[in-house]
Amino acid sequence: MGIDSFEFTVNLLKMIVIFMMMVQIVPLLVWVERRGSAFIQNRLGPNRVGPLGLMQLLADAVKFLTKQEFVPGRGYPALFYIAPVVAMIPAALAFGAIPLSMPVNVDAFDWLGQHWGPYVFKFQSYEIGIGIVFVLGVSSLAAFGVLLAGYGSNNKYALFGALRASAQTISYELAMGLAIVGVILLFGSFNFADIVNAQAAPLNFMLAGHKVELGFLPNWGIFFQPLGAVILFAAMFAETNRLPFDLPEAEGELVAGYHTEYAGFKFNMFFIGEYGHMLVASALMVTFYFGGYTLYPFLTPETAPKIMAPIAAMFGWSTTSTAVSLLGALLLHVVLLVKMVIFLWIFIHVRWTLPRFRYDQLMDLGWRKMLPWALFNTIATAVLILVMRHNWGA
Amino acid sequence: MSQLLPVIVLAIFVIIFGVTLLFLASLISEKAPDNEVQDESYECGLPSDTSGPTKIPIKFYLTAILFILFDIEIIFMYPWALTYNDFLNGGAGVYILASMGVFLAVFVFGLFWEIKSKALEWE
Amino acid sequence: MWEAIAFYSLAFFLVFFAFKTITVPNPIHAALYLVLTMIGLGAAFFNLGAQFIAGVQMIVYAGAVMVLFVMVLMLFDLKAELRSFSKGLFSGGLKVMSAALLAGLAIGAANSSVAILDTQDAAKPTMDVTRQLGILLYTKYLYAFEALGILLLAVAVGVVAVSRIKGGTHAQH
Amino acid sequence: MLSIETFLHVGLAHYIFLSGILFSFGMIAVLMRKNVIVMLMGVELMLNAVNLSFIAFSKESGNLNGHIMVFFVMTIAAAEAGVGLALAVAIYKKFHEVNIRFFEHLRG
Repeated sequence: MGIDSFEFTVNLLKMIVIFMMMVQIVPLLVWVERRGSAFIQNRLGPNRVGPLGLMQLLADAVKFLTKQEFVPGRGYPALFYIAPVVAMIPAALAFGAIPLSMPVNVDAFDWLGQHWGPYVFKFQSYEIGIGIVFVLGVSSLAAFGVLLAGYGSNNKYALFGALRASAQTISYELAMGLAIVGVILLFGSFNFADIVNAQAAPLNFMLAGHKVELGFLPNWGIFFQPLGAVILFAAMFAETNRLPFDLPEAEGELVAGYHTEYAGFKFNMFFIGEYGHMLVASALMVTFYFGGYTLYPFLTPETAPKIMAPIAAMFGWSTTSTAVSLLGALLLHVVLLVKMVIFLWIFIHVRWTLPRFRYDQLMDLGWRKMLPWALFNTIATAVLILVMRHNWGA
Repeated sequence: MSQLLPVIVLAIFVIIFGVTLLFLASLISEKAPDNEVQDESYECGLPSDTSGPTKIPIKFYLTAILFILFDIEIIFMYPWALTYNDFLNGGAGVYILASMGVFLAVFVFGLFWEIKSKALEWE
Repeated sequence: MWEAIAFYSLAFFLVFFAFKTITVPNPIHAALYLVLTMIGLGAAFFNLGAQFIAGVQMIVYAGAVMVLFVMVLMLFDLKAELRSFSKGLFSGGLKVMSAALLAGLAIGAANSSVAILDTQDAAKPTMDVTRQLGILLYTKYLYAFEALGILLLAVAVGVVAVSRIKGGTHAQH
Repeated sequence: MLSIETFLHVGLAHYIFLSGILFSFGMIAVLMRKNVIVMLMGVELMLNAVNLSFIAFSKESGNLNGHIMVFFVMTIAAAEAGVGLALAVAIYKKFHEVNIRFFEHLRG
């Protein structure tokens, strides 16, 4: 985590701040979801408490904290209490591995009578070399929180909700994994930073052994993997158990699925897990297909510090490379956030637009339609890469 | 280890965060009265009937087992996708595509066999 | 120093979880402890520089095989067994002893091979380990890789067949 | 011989020892538990213990054949778990029993 105490502290703080950001975004998203659904359905939504109903979040938090403490009499208390905590871990760990902006270079400086060497801080909780595999591995643990909740409640609806949820999650994991193979084929790396940097360039590909470059377009994955992007995004909906794939908590048939018996903060933790998965899903979509934290012709890791340099000078901060680098990283972080917000809004909009699938239709879609299409996408990508690189003339 | 330490620290932090919140909520919140009706499993107000063994369709297990097998086949494609460009640069493009092609043919055959055998059909 | 601390804490958790796995009476708890063991083993692999293998361990074992185990145990809905082990104190002791003997033999054999290994100078891989692994897998071990594909196909067909077994000589109804 | 240095300098032998302990735990589970599913879990534990020693040897000798072998062992182990559990479910469906003692009657 660091070689000296300064680096260690900064890394620790960074990690906690990113996790807290994830937790704090949940009430905001709930508010957006309620206002958004009201907007879509031509209603008003929560608008009484505070400006625009924003204080509703606080009221909700108070309600969550004071709600009656309850464990079902038949249930298994230990598993019942562990489940919500377990449900938060996968999303938090996966989100920590995704780069949120370019690394910040900190110059050497003197402080507290000591010399602190130059540092490079990654704009993410931690960097793992095999980023994609790590994220897949950690998020495959998400099934346990749900299964524990279903079993711990010892309630038929909860158990069926849990089984449906885990069966659906694992079914769509296949299509998701195969769609990601296309991305790896394209960029030849497991590392998120490599993938993002490869997209901060003009659109380029090999055609008959020659390099073709289209300067007016960024080198985003979406131009090479449109089918893969659609499959991945659809699979993400199933992974997050949201409508139109919210069979695990289908109100009409299963009461509330695996969190039937949950209330108060334990229930809220499942929400943190679900919205955390939404964040991870939109961050992955942006990183794989939409250039991550870069916006090629305008904002790249090279140009962002240059753009921010005058602003740093204007505020009278010494135009050392530290301040400029930090401001540039923040600018790119805003780019990522804007892109993520677009995807989060799509998540919310789809929820209030499409009807729910039937369970057999859901499994049918996952296994018999999306999996073959994802396979086709992989094969087509591999063959196209090979054919287009081949120099047919010579 | 240096790469793994922050992951472990974050996991521990999340657990502490969750446990602290549960503990705080249990301090503040109203205690549940001793209420037999409330302690029953929630089954929409009908008299509870959670006695007999729950029958669970075998389909769930079949799906999970098939998932494991296909998941491994997909995992095998990850190193292939990673090294695909290296093989292409080494001039062995047709070789690597053909060797994965054989594997994929087996995969596709398996998938279509499962689809034809109606093992993946629900209801 | 740090390496020793890391190893011993990891080893402690691994042994503890594995011990709980084989001793707790409730099979569901055993499965959950085994999940923790698998995650710990993934961390150990990562620690030993096998990053990709660690990821595969998480995806395949922790995320797929153990989910299946937990789901199957939920179907059975077993009440916690009063005793986790089968009967027979004498045969039980014999079994523990034979397990310990085998483990001791394995450790002894492995340790003598450690001495042989130490004489070779270990050429540390220069290239990215995962990339090297891929290249090795699709060149030297290509036939094994294809054979595994066919094995998985056979297993998939077999599983579907087993799940359709009906009737039989000892069926109770 | 057994100095503090032996404990502090973590090498191959330590991992082999750990792997041996895990392996014997798995073996005890297979030999002594009554529940078929827990026995299958013991098999998984044994296979994983072997995987750990493969990786440790691979690191020590600096060649990657061990990693490949672990990859293959994992594949086989997952296939084994799949078939084993399918059989267990099939048997349970018929007899409603998972005690290994019971299966002595499964003849013919």
